[in-house]
Amino acid sequence: MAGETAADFAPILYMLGFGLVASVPALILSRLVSPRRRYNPVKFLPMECGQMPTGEGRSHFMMQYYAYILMFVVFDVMSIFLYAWGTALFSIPKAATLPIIGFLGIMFAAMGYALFLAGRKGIW
Amino acid sequence: MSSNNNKEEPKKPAAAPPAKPSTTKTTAPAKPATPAAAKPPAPAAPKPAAAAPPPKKEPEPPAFEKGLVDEIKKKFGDSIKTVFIRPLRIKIQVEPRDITEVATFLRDSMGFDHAESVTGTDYPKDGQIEVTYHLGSYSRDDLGAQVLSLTTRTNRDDARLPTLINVYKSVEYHERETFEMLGVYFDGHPRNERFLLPEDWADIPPLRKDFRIKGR
Amino acid sequence: MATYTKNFRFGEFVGSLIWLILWILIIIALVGLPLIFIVLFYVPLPPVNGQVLTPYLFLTMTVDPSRTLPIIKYMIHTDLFRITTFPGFTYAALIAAVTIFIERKFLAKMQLRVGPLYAGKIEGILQLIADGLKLIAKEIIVPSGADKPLFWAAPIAFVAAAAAVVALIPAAPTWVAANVDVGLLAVFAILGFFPLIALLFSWASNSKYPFIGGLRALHQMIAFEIPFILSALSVVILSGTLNLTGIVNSQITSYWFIFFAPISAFVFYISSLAELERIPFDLPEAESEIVAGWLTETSGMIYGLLQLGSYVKTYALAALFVILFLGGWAGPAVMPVELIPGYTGVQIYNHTTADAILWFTLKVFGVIMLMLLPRGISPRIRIDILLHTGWYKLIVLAFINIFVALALIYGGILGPGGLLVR
Amino acid sequence: MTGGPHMADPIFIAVAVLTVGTAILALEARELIYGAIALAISMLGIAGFFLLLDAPFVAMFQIAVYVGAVAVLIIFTVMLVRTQALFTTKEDKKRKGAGIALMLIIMASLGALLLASGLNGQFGNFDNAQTVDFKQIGHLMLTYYAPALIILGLTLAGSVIAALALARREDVEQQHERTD
Amino acid sequence: MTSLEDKFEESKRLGLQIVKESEEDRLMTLSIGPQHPGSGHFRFTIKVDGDYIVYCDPDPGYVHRGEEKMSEYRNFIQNIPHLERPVIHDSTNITYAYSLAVEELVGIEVPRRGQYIRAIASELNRQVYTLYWLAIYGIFLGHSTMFMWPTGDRELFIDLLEALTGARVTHAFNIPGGVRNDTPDGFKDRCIRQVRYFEKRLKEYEDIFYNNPLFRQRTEQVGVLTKEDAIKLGVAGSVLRASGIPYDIRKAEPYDIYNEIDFKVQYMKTGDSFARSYVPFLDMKESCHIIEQLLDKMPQSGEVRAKLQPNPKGPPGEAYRRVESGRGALGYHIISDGTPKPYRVKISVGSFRNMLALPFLLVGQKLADMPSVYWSLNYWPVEADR
Amino acid sequence: MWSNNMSELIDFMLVAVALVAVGIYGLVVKRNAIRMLFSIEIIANAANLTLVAFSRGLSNAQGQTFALFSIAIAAAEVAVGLGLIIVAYRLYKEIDVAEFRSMRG
Amino acid sequence: MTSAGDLIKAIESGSKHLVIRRFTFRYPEQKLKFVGDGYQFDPKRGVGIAGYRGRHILFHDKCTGCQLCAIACEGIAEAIGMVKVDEQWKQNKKAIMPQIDFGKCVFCGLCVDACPFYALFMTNDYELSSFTKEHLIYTPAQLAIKPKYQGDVEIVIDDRGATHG
Repeated sequence: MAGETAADFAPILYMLGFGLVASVPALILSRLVSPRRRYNPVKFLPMECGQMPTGEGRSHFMMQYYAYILMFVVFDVMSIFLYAWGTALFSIPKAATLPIIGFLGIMFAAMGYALFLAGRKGIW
Repeated sequence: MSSNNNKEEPKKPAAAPPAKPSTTKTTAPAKPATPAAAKPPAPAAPKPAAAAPPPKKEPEPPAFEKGLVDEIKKKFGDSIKTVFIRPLRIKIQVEPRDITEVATFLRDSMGFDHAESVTGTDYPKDGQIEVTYHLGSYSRDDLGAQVLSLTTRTNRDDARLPTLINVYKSVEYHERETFEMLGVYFDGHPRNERFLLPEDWADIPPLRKDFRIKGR
Repeated sequence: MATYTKNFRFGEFVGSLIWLILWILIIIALVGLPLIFIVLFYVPLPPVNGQVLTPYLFLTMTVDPSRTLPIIKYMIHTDLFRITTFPGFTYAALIAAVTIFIERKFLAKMQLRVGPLYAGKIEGILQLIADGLKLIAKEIIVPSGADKPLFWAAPIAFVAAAAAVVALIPAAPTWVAANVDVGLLAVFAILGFFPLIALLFSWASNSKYPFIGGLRALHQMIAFEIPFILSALSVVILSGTLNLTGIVNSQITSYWFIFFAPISAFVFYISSLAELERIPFDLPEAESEIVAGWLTETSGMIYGLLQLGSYVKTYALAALFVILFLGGWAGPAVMPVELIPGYTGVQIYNHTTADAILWFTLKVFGVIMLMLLPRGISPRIRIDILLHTGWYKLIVLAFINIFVALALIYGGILGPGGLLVR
Repeated sequence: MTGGPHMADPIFIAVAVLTVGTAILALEARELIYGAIALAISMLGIAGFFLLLDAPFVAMFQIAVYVGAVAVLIIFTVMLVRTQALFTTKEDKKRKGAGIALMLIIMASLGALLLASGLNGQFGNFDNAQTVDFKQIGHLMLTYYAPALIILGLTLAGSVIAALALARREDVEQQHERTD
Repeated sequence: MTSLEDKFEESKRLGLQIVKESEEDRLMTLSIGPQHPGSGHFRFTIKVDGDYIVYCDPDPGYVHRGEEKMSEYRNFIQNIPHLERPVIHDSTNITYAYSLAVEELVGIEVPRRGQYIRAIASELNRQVYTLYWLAIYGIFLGHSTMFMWPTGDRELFIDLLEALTGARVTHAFNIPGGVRNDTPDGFKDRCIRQVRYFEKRLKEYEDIFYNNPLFRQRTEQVGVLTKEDAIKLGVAGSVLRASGIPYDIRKAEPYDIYNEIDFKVQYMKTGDSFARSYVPFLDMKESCHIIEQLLDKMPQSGEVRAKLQPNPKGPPGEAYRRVESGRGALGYHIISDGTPKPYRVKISVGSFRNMLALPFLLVGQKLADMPSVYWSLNYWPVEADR
Repeated sequence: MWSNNMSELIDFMLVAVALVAVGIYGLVVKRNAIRMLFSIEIIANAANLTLVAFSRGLSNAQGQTFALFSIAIAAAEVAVGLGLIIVAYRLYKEIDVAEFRSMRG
Repeated sequence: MTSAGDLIKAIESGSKHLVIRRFTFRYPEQKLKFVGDGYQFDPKRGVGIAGYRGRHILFHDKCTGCQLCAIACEGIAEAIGMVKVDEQWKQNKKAIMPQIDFGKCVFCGLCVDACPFYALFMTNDYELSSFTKEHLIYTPAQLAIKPKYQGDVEIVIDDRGATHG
């Protein structure tokens, strides 16, 4: 029977929907109740500490820590892979721990080198 | 480019008439604050008659300060005018063209290593602006209490002085302030710009005497 | 409002009230009643106690007390109740509200202040309602040049995602909205939305300070997500399941996992602080550097929703801590067996569930207090120190405890047939 | 519980429309950032398919990795690239038409191929197939596919180092580095 | 050599990579202030390259009110209430130097008891100022408890000053010739009791704030101002003493009765943000000792104020007197032309001098270090603008 | 097409085919490097969908295991791909692949 | 591991304060106790008498209308103006008395210092807020009223910390 698991997950979707149901009326109500004074265009300028905004608000190169985001993609995958191992731990033979040790070893080496690279200042 | 010309000009009036208010300062300190040179307060004998050599008017200049002035005088001779020598306070006046040299000497040989403040005073009667650098010392312990006022005068209408920013890094903002408050242009200062006043300030420099506060 | 008082006339006021009531009645008659009838005709109603629940029966049941209990009992066991009320949204929002109040008073006490005092007469207990009303009544300012769809959608998505995490939290045996086999993984999957929402919202604001704040939020959540996942891994190893109810049950048959995985608990605690952007990890909202971080351009109810979402998230993570490390609802029985002594009719009161709810709530509040504590005693830390902590220290600590857990399993102390399993 | 056999069909259609629609939107959205969001939603749709296929572990993995990590990385990179670079649409109409034609041809031919194949008969109907416990994944991964796991580890390690090596700034590498 | 180039060179000395190419891509201009929770009435523009500040330009003047010009229109006594406005949290000290200078010009001697009361008020006010400064430093670093505690304990000293002077912040207490009034009854006991209690509280500050490892991580080795640079920039007060120069006007040029008081000049050698934030704390500790000594040594009775006519004037002349305020040396340069109104008043304040260190220290730091460096400079924007 | 009320393997396959076609369309038409990356991701996801669908049909976990591997590798590929795009953007200030080609010389 | 110890110390210091009495002073219910009745000045000795500098009090039987207070205030706040009063006092032939605009007053008390006749003192009253600026201008008649200020809260210091009553 397909879709049994999906039915288990349905309450999450409902809850998400209920989150919408709880929050959207709050916004609508606020929109109805609150005053709307739009005659002062300065009010709608982006925050720039009382100055006229200069430059773009959006383009910014926070390059110094970009390495960590790159690393995250890979090591997130690694850590969730470990869950597959963790849940199956009771059902696999003890010798099967060796591959995961090998996997972890490789990942540790990669992580160590990557962290070394990411920690070096001035190249990011 | 024309800074050379402009520098030459103000020195003449600065040299010619000794300014009245500054040379007549003969008030002895009523209450000496120094622990070391605790002098009995001499009765104040203000003599407003302008005279050329002011040091003589001082009751008796304290020895240490006198020594400092002598050291400067030995190097620069008569281009230095001593305005007064008091306990812990010395005021000397130099020509604008000499000021960089004197300041460099004061910094390198005397140990006055920073400027506490730069201030200017407008003397419309003399047509001059007096700019004073209060120099102090952190590195010499015996100079810790001393404040040497290095003074120079410039023409009021075309106020230009050489900057001391290359000698004293600490005068950067003070000179900027003096520029906008008194209109003294410091040749060689990187930013003779608005500093404290509003961005749309379009009046004469406010600390000049002909600037009046509204309603007063 | 001052202008109203000048020419205020009582007759006009009453008249306007009557007009208002009239309009409401007209709207109900024209829209509400047909809607209700359509629902009643087309939606099949379930049988309760052998009878099909018709609207008529529903009305009689509300009048007859002996018929009230079955219908309440039926309503309690629907999905709708779970989602809206008990382990779901209302419970979480209630705990969030109490958390806000406790936070204010607790912090005030620590700082020798009194905290909210006047709203609600008793120690400012209605301050939150006052704040909520104020936020609703405030104008929402959308900065010019903002990306309007994203700007409006992000707070809603924030609340919805926080609520979706709550759906996975079991608050008592069988009391969970979504009993999923991969519950823990689902929690992490949903938590992964938050950095994205923060980033998109900050981008949508079209302002510099929010953008820096959003980038910081992203970096911070990302740096702590891996320790977060890894610290829960040792619990998974110890219990052998990803189902949150199963994790609690395996702690009931054994001991609380905080005794076996204290380092993991510590890492989890620190990481959840970082995920929640609470002090000392509130860099995305560091007000002395970047005004208010990614919340700079928020105003009115948008800010209110983001706060609601973050406090619901606080509840969710505290509950997760309780479930993973503190044995969930496990605790000695303290509630009376019967609510009304001698009553033997249809009971909606179940004392084991009541016990579970009590202990769970108490533990959650304990953990929440622990999460509030650093706000009083520590300054904000810097982003490079934060990244360094997350990547270089906590990951190592989490791995240490994974190996400890592994040793416990392979040493035969825990796991199926282990020494410490009752 | 809701769900169950009656629900599967409309839900399937909904998820299919969502997935394919957002996939198209991801490519056609005017702003790249909306494209990235659409891609993330498309990935969520795929995760929904996984749930419909009774693979919750893979579904959650998909959400955690694609939405939690890949979408974040993509959106972050999109934000790094300056706005004017994003608005260059240099595709000509002819090329686009050809692309759409190619898409339709592939769709039609492969679809026909699929329909003509005997997939329906053999195990097309999921009724008689057992659902798989996700714990078997870990079991398989560590026993039979252990070499693959190791190779995967090597791939991941290589990719992270390659990505870091690519993304760093070469222009300042020659100069001295900060040491602190 | 322009100022910007100069800063770039300095930043190179600090070891920062200044982007040469594709600058417009990487740099973002942020304006800190005037409506910024982390600036005060002050604005500085910074440019950040990612997380690093590569350029900083202070732009003060938002609270400039021309105190120096205003002083030329009022007589020596009338100047007192408005001259304390630039820094009302330290209003005794800022009028102290003014009073000293006017006394020198007019030629009056302050009675001994008056000198002691002046010094007591000045030390109490220093505590008030430093506690306020510390509170803001706490909230700048996100430590809300450290905001609440000092603001609460500041109340101890405000109450004392209120009993002594009659106003809670704007005391207008020092006056040329002494102080306005004598101490009230029981002031000494109350003062000693509250100062003793405060000394106990200082230990709590150390526990929760100064010894907190998170605080240390944020401030140690951040914004290091070496001894040479400190001298070169001519900074004052706690910033100077944190860089290893034990220079305190109270010791270097003792005014009034400070040469009779036994105290040490507190200084540290590291010159980082931590030292700059710790030196005022040490000063507070030392100040407690000074207050106790002053109360002990104070003459039991006597005049507190020299008689002088309502419009005091002296002979033409000039005076430059300094005191050690909460922010360092505070000097008044007054030129008198013989009339009851000063011809020219120049206020040389520590904040204005310390502002020069701001771009010097900020360039090369991380954005998150901005508040910790900025506020550790003991900068009070209103005072710098005057 | 659907004989009963259930979705079948073939339906999932059809969706996968549609996704692959969309991906190929993107690869052919789009010149923006990031959009091409999107296309690759869409195709990879179609492959994953097929794997899991067959796994469901055959009642074994191998398909799911491979889907996991595939997702992991796709993530790694995205990391490398975006690294490449960043490099290219830095060099050429452009993320249009045609521009890369023309500026190679 | 000194840093861990320091952190624990910080936590302990913070949580210790959960049982310490709170310091906050609840203003409308509690009011501070001030020294004396207000700032006064003794022109014979030329020195003030310590007290709180709140709203002024004017003794009509002593005021001579000499305007010294107004002159003193001229350069400071310009808050004092002399107005005609209806009353007849023999020491005040011109029948003018000060009127104080508390919207401008800075409460420096130099007008009290200037008064040579013990006519103008200050009181403990500081609750002067009003809805309009006009209400802040106190006529001589209003200034003559002695305020009823009752403050009784002082800082109490004991083993459990300091508190405002």
